[in-house]
Amino acid sequence: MGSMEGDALTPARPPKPSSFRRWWVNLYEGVVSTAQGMSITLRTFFKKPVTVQYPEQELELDGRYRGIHFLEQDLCIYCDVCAKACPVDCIEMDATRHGKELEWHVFTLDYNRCMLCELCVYPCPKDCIHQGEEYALVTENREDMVLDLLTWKGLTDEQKQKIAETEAAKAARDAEKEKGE
Amino acid sequence: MRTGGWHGWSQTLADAIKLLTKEDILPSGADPVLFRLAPALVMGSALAMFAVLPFAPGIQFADLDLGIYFLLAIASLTTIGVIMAGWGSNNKWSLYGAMRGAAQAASYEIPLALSLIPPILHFGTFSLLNATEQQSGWGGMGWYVFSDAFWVAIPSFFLFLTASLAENRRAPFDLPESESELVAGFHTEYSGLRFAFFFLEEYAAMFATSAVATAYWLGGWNFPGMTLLAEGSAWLPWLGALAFLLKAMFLVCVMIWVRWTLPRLRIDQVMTLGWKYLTPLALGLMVAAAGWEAWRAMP
Amino acid sequence: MTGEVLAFSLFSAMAVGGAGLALFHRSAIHSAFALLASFLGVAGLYLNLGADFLAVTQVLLYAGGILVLYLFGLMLVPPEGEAPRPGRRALALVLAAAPVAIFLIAFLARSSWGDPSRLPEPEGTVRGIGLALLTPDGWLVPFEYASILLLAALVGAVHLARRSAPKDDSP
Amino acid sequence: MSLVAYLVVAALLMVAGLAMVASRRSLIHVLIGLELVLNASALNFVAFDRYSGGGQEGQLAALFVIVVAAAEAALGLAIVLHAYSSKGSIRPDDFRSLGDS
Repeated sequence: MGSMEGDALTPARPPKPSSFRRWWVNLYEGVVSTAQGMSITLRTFFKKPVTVQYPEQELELDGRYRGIHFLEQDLCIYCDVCAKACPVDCIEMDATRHGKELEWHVFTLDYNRCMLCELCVYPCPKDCIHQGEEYALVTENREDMVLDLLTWKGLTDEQKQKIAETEAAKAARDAEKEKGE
Repeated sequence: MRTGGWHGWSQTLADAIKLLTKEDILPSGADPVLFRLAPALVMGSALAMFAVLPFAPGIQFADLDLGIYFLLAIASLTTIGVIMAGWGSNNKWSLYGAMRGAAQAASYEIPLALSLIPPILHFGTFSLLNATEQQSGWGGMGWYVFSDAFWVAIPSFFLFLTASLAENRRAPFDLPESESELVAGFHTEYSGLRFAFFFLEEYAAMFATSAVATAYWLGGWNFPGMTLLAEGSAWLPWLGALAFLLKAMFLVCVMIWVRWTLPRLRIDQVMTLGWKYLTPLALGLMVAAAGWEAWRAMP
Repeated sequence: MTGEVLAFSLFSAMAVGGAGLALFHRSAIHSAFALLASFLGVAGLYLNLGADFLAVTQVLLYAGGILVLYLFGLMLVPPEGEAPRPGRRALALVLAAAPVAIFLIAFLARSSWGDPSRLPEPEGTVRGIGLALLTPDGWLVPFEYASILLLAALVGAVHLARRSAPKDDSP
Repeated sequence: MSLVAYLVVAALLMVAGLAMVASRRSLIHVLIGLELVLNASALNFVAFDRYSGGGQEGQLAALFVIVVAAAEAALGLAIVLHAYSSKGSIRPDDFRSLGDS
């Protein structure tokens, strides 16, 4: 069964034996290779199965798994480098700058298109976008495949306070300038 | 029932219930008569094979004079069922599968029947019951493979197993339903219970051919230690049936084991193997067996 | 109504009905499948006549071999072309078949073949047929002739099939 | 059952086969019709064998009829396929000349 006449997969043996001898050689090789294969399967049959009952058990992932992204939003500077690096153009972001503080509106990743290539992760100057170990992305419609990576939207109280402080400082500076004039 | 209980025992049950309750689809382009008739023909002929199997002393539906000959004839009817299914589905993949099935079954029926000739010559009977009874010697170990003709018996046994794999459309000869090329071959269009019939037929035919191999080569219900039982013991039918089923199921397992191991052959390889290798081998074995039996019968 | 009569009616209905269906059905494949019923019916009639070996041979060779061959042939060639005209078929029936049928049935009705008062009990025929085929004072010579005929047919069929494959102009 | 009943069945089979040979428009069906005719004759042999009491000569003859039918099927189909590849048709009407054309 293993190697047969005219089999493209088996390389031609250099000294071509007569066809009658080849018949016996083929027969012998077929029987022997089948027996070898069967013995391998038999040995595997008595080994512990390597299958994992997935929903109940899960595989241990090594640290480099490229799963669903997560964003460290407080580090992000809205530089758009990740979106530009993305070959399938699946990252969309929008924010308003208030001085140094950012008012986040949108940071979505479209997993209909994303191929989990990690090209968005490398160029990030702040090292704030990562791929995690979550991989089960099961939804019933396509809209749910567009994931929002933001942990908060708009401005936090802290940011508002900082903005207020910078504005107050700015106002104070302006006032001093006016005084100086 | 997702993981099917202890070692998945209830998976088969769940599958059966699933197939029973699934929608029965008749494709709009299909031929209604042939499409409906094919599973019945296939299943009916697979079940008719069981009529002549000798399970244990006194447990056999019919002991025909023609036992194995009848079984071969009935087995060849499944080929017609396969062609009927392939044509009736009105689907090109089904038709390809059916054509392959027909070519393959017609080719392998010859080595299959020829490889049965050594045991038939040895026991001098078509009857499976008679052949089994003749193997009861040596305390239940007088099987054909252990007889003085073992050097014919063992090759013909493997030949029979190989040819029956092809005859039952099992891997590595499952070209009629090779899913990577033909979706599911001749039963692509079938669903629900009609599909289940094709599925069951395959396993029923596997069991039937394994049972034939058991009865002719592996001593049927005879098992070592049988002579310790009293004559006419009530235990004998039960233990005999157990021995028969164990041997036959072992051969079924071997067929499944082959499926784990060998990749599917190409159709030209299947034909080459059948015509250029198995048929001459079977003919040679037939001549060897005839010579041996004639030598033995000489005064 | 005894079992024998019942079996006879069933099997002869299968045989004749299958043959009729094969004759009249417009689809080529359907008429080939109808032939399966006819062959199985004839096998049943053989059983009824106590010829068990012959019945199984009929199933094995006709249903499992010859019919598969014909189905294969039907799949390799195109269908019959235009649907056969009913008039043509009726004409053929009247001209070719009806006289034969009328003659045969009239002949049979007038025949003087009486039935024997007691039929021999049917018994297994394998042994008798085997001995008859393989003893020199039996049918050994015709048996060997039959094998030569089959071999010749096989060689001829292979030759024809081989020559048709590549277009080969050599004589 | 009487002998004549079997003979009538055989006669009907034969007539069906003959009509098929005469009326179908494909060579394969002509061959199938011939099979029916052969079947009918084999049935006759077996019926006469049974009702003439003893012996199996009729059954043996029927066996030879089956052998002939198998040879006919193999050879006939090869001829039909060959004819199809050379003429592109399997209608009996298209084969009118015996020459090479």
